[in-house]
Amino acid sequence: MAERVAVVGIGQTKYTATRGDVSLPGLLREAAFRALEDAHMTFDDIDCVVVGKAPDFFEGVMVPEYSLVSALGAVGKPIFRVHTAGSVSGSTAIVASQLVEGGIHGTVLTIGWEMQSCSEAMWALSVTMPFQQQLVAGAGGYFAPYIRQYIARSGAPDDTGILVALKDRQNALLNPYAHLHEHDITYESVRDSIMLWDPIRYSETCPSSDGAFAMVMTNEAGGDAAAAEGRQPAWIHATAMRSEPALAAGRDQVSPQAGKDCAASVFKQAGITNPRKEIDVAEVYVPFSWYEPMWLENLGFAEEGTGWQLTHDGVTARDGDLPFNPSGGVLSSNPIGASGMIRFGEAALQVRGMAGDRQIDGARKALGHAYGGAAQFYSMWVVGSDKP
Amino acid sequence: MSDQPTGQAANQAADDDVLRAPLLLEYPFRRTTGPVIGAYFTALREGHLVGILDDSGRVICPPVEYDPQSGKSLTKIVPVSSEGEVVHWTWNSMIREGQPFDHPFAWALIKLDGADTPIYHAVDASHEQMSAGMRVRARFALERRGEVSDLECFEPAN
Amino acid sequence: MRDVAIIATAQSKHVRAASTLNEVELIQPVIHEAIEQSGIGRHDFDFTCSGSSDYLAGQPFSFVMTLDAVAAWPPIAESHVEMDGAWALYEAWVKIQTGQADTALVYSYGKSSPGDLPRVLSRMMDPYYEAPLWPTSIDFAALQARVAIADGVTSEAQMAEIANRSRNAAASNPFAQLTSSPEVADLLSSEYLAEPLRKHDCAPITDGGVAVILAAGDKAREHCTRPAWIRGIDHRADGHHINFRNLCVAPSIGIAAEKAGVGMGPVEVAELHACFTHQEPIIKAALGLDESTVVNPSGGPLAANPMMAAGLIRLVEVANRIHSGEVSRGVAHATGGHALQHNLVAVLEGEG
Amino acid sequence: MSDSAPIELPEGLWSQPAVDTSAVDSITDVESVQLITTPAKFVYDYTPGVARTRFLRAIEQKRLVGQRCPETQKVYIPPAGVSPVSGLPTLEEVELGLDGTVVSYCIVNLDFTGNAQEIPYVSALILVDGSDIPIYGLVREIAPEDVHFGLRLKSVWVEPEEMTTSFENIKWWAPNGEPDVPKSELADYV
Repeated sequence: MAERVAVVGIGQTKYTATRGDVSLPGLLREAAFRALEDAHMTFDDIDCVVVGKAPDFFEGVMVPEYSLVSALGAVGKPIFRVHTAGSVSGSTAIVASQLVEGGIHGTVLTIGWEMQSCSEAMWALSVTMPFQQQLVAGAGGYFAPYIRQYIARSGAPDDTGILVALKDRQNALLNPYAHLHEHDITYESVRDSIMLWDPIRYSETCPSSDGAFAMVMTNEAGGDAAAAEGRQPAWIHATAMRSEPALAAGRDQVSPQAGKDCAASVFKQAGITNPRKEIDVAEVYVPFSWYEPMWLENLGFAEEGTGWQLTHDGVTARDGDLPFNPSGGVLSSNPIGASGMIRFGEAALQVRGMAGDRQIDGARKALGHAYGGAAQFYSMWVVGSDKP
Repeated sequence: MSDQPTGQAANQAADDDVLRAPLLLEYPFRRTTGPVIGAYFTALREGHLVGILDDSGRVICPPVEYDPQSGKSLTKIVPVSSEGEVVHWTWNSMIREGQPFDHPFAWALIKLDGADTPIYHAVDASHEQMSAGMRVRARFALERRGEVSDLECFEPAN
Repeated sequence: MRDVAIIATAQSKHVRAASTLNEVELIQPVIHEAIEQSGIGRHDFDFTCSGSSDYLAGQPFSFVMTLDAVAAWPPIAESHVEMDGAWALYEAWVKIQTGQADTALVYSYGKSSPGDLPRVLSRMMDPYYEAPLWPTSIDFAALQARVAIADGVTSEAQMAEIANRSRNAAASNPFAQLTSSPEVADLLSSEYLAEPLRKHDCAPITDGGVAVILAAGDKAREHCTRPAWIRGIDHRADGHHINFRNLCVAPSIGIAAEKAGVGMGPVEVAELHACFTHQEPIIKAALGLDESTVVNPSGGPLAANPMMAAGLIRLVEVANRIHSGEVSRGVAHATGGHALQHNLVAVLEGEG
Repeated sequence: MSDSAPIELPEGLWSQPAVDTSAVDSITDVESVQLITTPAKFVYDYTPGVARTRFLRAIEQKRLVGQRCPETQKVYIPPAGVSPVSGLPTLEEVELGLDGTVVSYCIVNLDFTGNAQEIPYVSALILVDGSDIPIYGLVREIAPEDVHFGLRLKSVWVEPEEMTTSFENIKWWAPNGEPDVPKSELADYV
């Protein structure tokens, strides 16, 4: 029997376009120390550090964790770096959890980050390769045709994306860490924002943020000890990762098979047969508003072609029966290399009952989800207030 | 294991048949410094060098935000001299783009007076001048902007 | 811990420049050779993990493209590390320890030839104090060599002997890039590249890749007549800044060696990821090896050094010798970062 | 919303301790450096590889040549040399048509690339005749609002003397006047 794993510490930075007042090591240390203090631990209690971030070109530092070893208290310890494109820090959290689950380490610190103010995501994501035409304008230009295809297939009303953006940005107003706090956002302001990549409007697009997110994971004894002191752990019920090729003929990029398989696996492992009923809250990687209904279907929360109905019916709102992204989601904060771990960690905060004003009452089982590349890399976990 | 190398059998082609072209990756990366690294570059702009006190009372130059061994936060910026001693050095005659000079020079670990750990930097001297134990001093740029280039290099002190 | 073994391996013929191939074309035949050798169907691996670095060929999301080579359809459980493939193997080993996988495909590759590798590797240095000066990987290594010589850890003569021994040993390695060496005296009379390093002290720049199949317990025995069991594996990091470190010791290797159980038995063979001659004695000392151990019979990184693959190749070279029955117990070492900052140590054993 | 007061982070969160510069007079009363710039430039010797080179050599002759997966028989363009479904080399070349069909698209209203495209422009996923995977292409000679799924397109090429081994040989795609392809026939290509 594999070891049970508990998340006992969580720390994050305030997300912002340019943090400005900290260095790269300073940014990571802020998240790390907040997680350690939440866990009532110090670097001395940590056996291993597992880090993840998006491509090295973003910050212009190759294998940046090497110059961060001392800053992360990892001298003489293992440090491990995961990179799975946009899903990276979800995958990073999973690798960290497996080091505990496999009995290799007792307590692990994991951190995902991005300091996007070092460069511009648009530059790093759209390097002009020789012999090619520069046609696809950033991630939005890549994904917009698939969103259009989803709208056509499902017959979703045109304003579904507007509703998602409005909901997530309003949720962000309850999250002090969120990058965007648009107090005067309205349905009309989203609707009237510039159509960047029709059908994606400016206000339906994720920002570029500086930020870091850290978690402390420990074994069953450590989780029990925290619980005994009244510090509710988030118990990891299941983890899963799936990948598929970017350009496979016959691949459905609107609802990719890898996403379906990953969800099916994580729910099965967690003993969940009806995710719509059994999941209390989900933090799902929605970088463009329309991905909420798309993922609702892909994850099995809704039948194909009907995900948008849940959005319109308010099911995914804070007071709905399946709140999606009460943190404000990727649409409100997006340090790319941390965005996956933020989803995982916000899910954990919910089942720990420690999500502050964004807490969903009675959340006891939550999904964290991340995806990346050409909608081809997936990582997910289910966490709960109770031991699995 | 197989006895023979795998080779690249499937899509073999002669060198000159295959297209190639320069791929340019260029960006002026911006790095926010935080208060410690910021203090170092502020001091450089003012024509000085500074270090930071670590857990055991050593002066580390250039300063870092954390104790290199324990990772604990460091906060006390202290002055160090612009002069010091070469601890170890190597000779660089294959100059590459971005390096401090376009003529051969030394890379050295230099223990500045008042510091307990050496700084890694360039020394503009002839090969004959270089030796462990030699005295060097900082050469600052005339026009300083709070950037890496404010400290041009070190040079023989005598 | 579950028993996990390397059951199949493959490497490319390592070359200075695989100039006609993109990265997928470089690694695809290697992956498929390892898969075929294992006898496991290419869609039947429980887990896949790779190692690579975007900076080498200047190719953003390099690993996304090479995923095409592994038949990831239907979708697979897969991960990637921006580190040497030895750490990809480590992640796969962890996955098997959790019980979520019994078999794994691991691969890594490096195409360094498109760039100026020593200059590219300067981007691994501290981004505030070191990298803006653009010292190369060779400049950093030269400083470490200087300290090691000054402290009596090695000498230029011993370094030349290591270069000579390694490259001559590679004559029997069909994958090696450099397979012979001038006499030691001739090496010592050559010009410095970066004093005190001469050209022969440095690993060559190499394009190449490697693939490994892992399996647990009976699954390993089913697919391999003499599996190379991973009896211990651990990795550790030292601090980064070369001005804080004692460059002529590698404490992280010592810790990893102890955790991996290197000293629990005789070490017949050791494959060490020493990219510069002066690093071999530093690694040997940290591992506690004596003269009874044969070091780098493959020629080691001095004979072929595909970045992101050369560490995993060390495990492969030990495993191959266990598969063939040549040895029963060996140690593999992989490193990452400058001046031996991050180190992985594995103990491999055959049965019976 | 009337409540526009910034929400505060929880109290007592760790943050970097203040730095004491009092021992260094010269930096206590001056503006602190908060940002440095560290430019980096690399030029790589890029090769598209053997398979892609074949494709680009053909495109120089105004031909589109795909490669077939030996297992699934699907035709890839532009080929990378390996079928992502089977993982096997794609050695068989297939001559494709120069026309194609819109399987999806978006209308871009901002010039992200600095390539001075006329705004708005249409970036479409185009299934080239004879291939099994759509490529991105620019659609012109039609109002953006008239572009639709199933629209038949012809490739519009640069003048013969401007032809190189680059995708840029295709200036854009434009309607070819043929009837639309029914949606049902495109279902597998998104």
